[in-house]
Amino acid sequence: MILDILTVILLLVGALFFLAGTLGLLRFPDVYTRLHALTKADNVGLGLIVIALMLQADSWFVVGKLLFIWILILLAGSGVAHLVANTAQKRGIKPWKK
Amino acid sequence: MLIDSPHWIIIIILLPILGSVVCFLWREHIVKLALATAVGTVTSVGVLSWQVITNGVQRYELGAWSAPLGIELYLDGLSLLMLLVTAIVGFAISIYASAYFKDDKTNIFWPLWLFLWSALNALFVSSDIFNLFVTLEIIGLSAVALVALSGGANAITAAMRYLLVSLLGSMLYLMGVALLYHSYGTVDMVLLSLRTEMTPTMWLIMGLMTTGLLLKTALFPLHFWLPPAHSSAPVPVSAVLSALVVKASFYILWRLWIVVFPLADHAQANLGFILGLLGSLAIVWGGFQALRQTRLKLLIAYSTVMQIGYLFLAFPLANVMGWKATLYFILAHAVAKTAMFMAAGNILIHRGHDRIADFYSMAQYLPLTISAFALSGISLMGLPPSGGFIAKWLLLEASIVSGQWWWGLVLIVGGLLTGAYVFKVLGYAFIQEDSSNEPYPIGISKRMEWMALGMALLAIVLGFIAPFILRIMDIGSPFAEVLS
Amino acid sequence: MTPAFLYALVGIVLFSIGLYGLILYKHLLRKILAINILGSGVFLVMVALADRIGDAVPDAVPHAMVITGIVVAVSATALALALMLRVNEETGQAVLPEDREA
Amino acid sequence: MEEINVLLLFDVVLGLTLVWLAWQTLSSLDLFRAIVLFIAFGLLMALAWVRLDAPDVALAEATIGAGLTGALLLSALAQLSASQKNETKPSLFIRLTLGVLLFFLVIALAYTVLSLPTKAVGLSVEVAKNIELSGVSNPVTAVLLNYRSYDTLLELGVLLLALLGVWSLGGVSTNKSSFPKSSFVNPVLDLVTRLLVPIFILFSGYLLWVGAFAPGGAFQAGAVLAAAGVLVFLSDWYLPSKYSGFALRLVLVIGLVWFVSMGFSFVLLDNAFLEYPPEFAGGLILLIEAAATLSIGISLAALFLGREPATKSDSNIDIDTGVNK
Repeated sequence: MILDILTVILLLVGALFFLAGTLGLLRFPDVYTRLHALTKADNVGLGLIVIALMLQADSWFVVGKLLFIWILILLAGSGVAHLVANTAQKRGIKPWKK
Repeated sequence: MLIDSPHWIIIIILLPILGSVVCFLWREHIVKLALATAVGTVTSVGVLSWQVITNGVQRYELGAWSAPLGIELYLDGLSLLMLLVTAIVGFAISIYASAYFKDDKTNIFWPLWLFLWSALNALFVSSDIFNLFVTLEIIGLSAVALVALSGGANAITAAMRYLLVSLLGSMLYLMGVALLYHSYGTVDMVLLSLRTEMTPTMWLIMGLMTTGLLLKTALFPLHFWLPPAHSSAPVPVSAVLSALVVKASFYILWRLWIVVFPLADHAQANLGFILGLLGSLAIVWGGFQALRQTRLKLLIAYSTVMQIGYLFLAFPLANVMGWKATLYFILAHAVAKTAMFMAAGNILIHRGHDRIADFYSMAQYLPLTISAFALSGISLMGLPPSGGFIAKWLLLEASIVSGQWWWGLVLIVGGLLTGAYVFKVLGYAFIQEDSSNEPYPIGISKRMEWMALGMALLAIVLGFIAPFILRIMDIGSPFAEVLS
Repeated sequence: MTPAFLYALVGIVLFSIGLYGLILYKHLLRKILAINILGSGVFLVMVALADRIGDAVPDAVPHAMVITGIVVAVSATALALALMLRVNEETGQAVLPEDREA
Repeated sequence: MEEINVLLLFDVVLGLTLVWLAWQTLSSLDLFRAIVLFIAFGLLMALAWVRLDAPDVALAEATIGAGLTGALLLSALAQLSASQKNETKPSLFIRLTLGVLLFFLVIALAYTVLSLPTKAVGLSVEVAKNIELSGVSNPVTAVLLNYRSYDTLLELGVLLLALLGVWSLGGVSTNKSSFPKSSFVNPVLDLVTRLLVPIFILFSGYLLWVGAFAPGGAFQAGAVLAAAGVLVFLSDWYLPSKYSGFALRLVLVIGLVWFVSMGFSFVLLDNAFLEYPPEFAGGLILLIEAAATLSIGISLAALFLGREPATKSDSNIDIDTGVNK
C-alpha cells in the first residue's frame, strides 16, 4: 500500500518534470535553452518514473533492467544534446541574450 | 530416381537465387557462372516439365506444413507454360546479355537478373497470396534496379516512377490480402476458392487487388509509367520487362479472377466487359502511339502497351477457349517481343541511335536482325502461320461461340495498326541510300544477331506446335472453374 | 467499439492520407514518406483485425506478415532514396519531370 | 470496466495523434521537419503495436520502421542540394476531387472492416496446436522461421536486392563523401560510440536468443546490429579495404545461403524443403537466425552507407575518404 502511494507520487512528480520540459522545449527562445529544458525531462523526470516502476517490480532482475534503461537513455541523451549544441555552435547560432 | 524427385519445383527457384549469390561473390568469373546457372535452370525446368507432362499436376508443401498454416506450391498446365516461356526467354536473354554488357555493369546485371528469374519462377508456382506479394516485391525491386542500370536522366527518372507505381500497386494488393485473410482465415488460393462468397466486402477486395495489379500490368489508362521505363532500360532488360515482368502481375490477377473471386455470371459479364473495353482501348491507343513514335525502342514499348490489351479481351468471354487464347497471347508476345527488343538492341549498337527515320540500308548491314524484326512483327500482327495467329484465331472463335463477335473487330483493328508500325520500320530499313560508304565501325556480336533471329523463328514455330501446347494447357484443367 | 476496430479505422485513414500524399505532393522525398505512411496503414489494418477478440491469444500469422512487410518497406525505401538522390543529381531537382515547374 | 475505458481513451488519443502526425509529415513545408515528424510517427506506431498485443511488431517498427528508416531519410536529406523549392499546392479543384474520392474510399473500407465478424477468423488455433513441433515457443518466430519460413527466406533476398540496387546507383556517383569528413572526430560522439557499440552488439545477441520464446528475433536483432553500424559510420570509421571486397559480400549473403542449405539439408533424408525434424528444429532455427541476423545487420548498415565500399583492387580510391570516386 505504502509502495503504491509512493509510486503514484513519484509518477506524478516525474510527469510534472516532463510537462515542464516539454513546455520549455516549446516556449524557450533558442536551441541551447531548449536543450536545457529537455535534459530536465529526460534525466530527472525519467529517473523518477523509473524509480516508481522499480517499486512495482516483481524481481531484482526487472529492477536491474529498468536501471539499465535509465542509464542508457542518460548516455544517449547527453551525447545527443552535446552534438546538437555543438552543431548549433559550429553553425554560428548565438546563444540567446535578453 | 533423381529425375523422379519431387523437389525439382523448389530447385527451379533456389538454383537461380544461388546463382545470383555466386555471381555476387565471384565477380571475376561472373559471366561463366551466370551462364552455367542459366543452363542449370533451364534444365531443371525441362525435367519439371517432363514430370508434369507425364504425371500431371504437382503440389509441394514447404516445410511439410500444409495450407492454411504453411505455404504450398502448385503447378498445373498454366503455371508450367509460364515457367517454360520464362526459361526460354530467360535463356535467350542470358546469352544475349553475355555479349551485350561489357563494362562494370555486368557485376550488377547478373545478380539482379538471376534473382528476378528466380522470383518469376517462384511467382508462377506459388499458391499463397501473401507469398505472391513477396515475390512481386522481389520482381519489382530488381526490375527497377535493372532499369536504372543504363544511367542517365531518362532511365533514372523512369526507374523512380516505376518504383513508386510498383510500390503503390503492391500496397493496394496487400490491403486486399489483409482483408481476405481476416474474412476467410487463409491466404491459400485453393482454400480461398472454397470459402469466398460475394459480399460487399468482396467487391472492395476485388477492386483493391485488381487496381493494384492492373497498375503493375500497365493496362490502359494505367500504362503511363511503362513506355519510359521499358524504352530507357538496357536492351536485355527491356526484353525481360516486356516479355515477362508485366505478365507476372497479370498472371496473379488472372489466377485470382479464375480461382479466388467468387464471380456470379452477371458480375463476371459486367466487370469482364469493363476490362475488355480497357483492353480494346489499350490496343487502339497503344497502336496509334506506337505508330507516332520516331524512336524504335519507344515504338516497341508502346507496342507492349497495345499487346497487354489483348490479354484482357478474354475477360468478358470467360470461356475456356478465351482463356487459352490469352495464354497463347502471353507465349507468343513474350517470344516475339524478346526478338524485337533484341533486334532493336542490335540496331542501336550498330548505328549508335534508334531514330527510325535514319534506318536506311539497315537491311543490307544487318540482314539477320531485320529478318528477326520482320518475323516477330508477323507474329505480333497475327498473320499465319505464327504464334500470334493461333492466339487471335482462338480468341475469334471464343468470341463467336459466346456470341460477342465484336471483340473480333478489335483484333482486326489491332492487326492493322501493328502492321502499320512494323512496316513503317521495315520501310525505312529497306531504303537504299548512297551513303558514301559511311562506315559503321561498331560491330555487334554474331551471337546477338542469331539470338534475335532464333527468338523470332520461335514466335513463328509457336504457330505449328499449337496442338502440343494446347494439350499442356489442359493439365490440371486450370480454366475449368469458369465452366461451372 | 473495441480497440481492434479503432486501430483498423486509423489504419484506413493512414492508408488514404498516404495515397493523397503520394498522388498530390511533388517532391520525391514526400512521395517516399507517403508510401511509408500508406504501408503503415495497411500493416495496422492487418494486425488490428487479428486482435478482434481482446482476451484470446492474438493470431501470430499477421504479425509475422507485418514484420516481413516492414523489412520489405525499409528495403524499398532505401532503394527509393538512392534513386531520388540520383534523380536530383541528374536533373537538379528531386521531382519527376511531369511534376516539374516550367 | 473503468480501466478499459481509460485504455480506450488512450487508444483514441493515440489513434488521433497518429493521423495528425501522418498529415503533418506530408503537409509540412520543411523536409527536415517532415522527417522528424515521420520518425515520431514510427515510434508512436510502435506504441500502437504494443496496444494490439503485437510486441514483436513493435520491436521491428521501433528499430527498423522508425530507427533505420529515419536514419536513411536523414542521411538522404543531408545529400540533397540545399535549395529545394517549396511545394506548390495543386489547384483546389484537384485537391477537393481527390479528397472526396478518398473520403468515399475511407467510408467503403470502414464499412468493410466494421462488417467483418467480431470474432477473429485466423490461424491462432493452428499456430498453437503445432507449436510443440516448431521448436520455438514464441508463435511469431514459429511462423517466421518454421510455418512460413519460405517467405522469410525470400525476404532476405529482398534485402540483398535492395542493397544491390543501391550499390548500383551509388557506385557511379560523384566523389562526394556521404558525410562531412573532418580530421577531428567529436570526442563525445567517439566516447558514446565506444560505450554503446558493444552494448548494441550484446543486445542484438540477446534479442536473437530471446526470440525463441519471447518477443525478438532475427530482424529486430539485425536492426540493432545495424544501429551499431550506423553509429560507427557516423564516428567516421571506415571498413579497412581488405575486408570490404569479398569478405563483406560473403557476410552479406551468408544468411541467405545458410538458410537455403539448412533448409535443404534434410531433403536428403526425404523431408520437404525447409522441413525440420521437431527434435532439431529449435537449434536449427537459432543457427539460421544467427547467420540471418549478421547478414541483416550488415545489409541494413550498408544501405545506410549508400555505396559499395572501395576495395584494394579499385584503382581510383580517394585515400582520405575511402570512398569510390
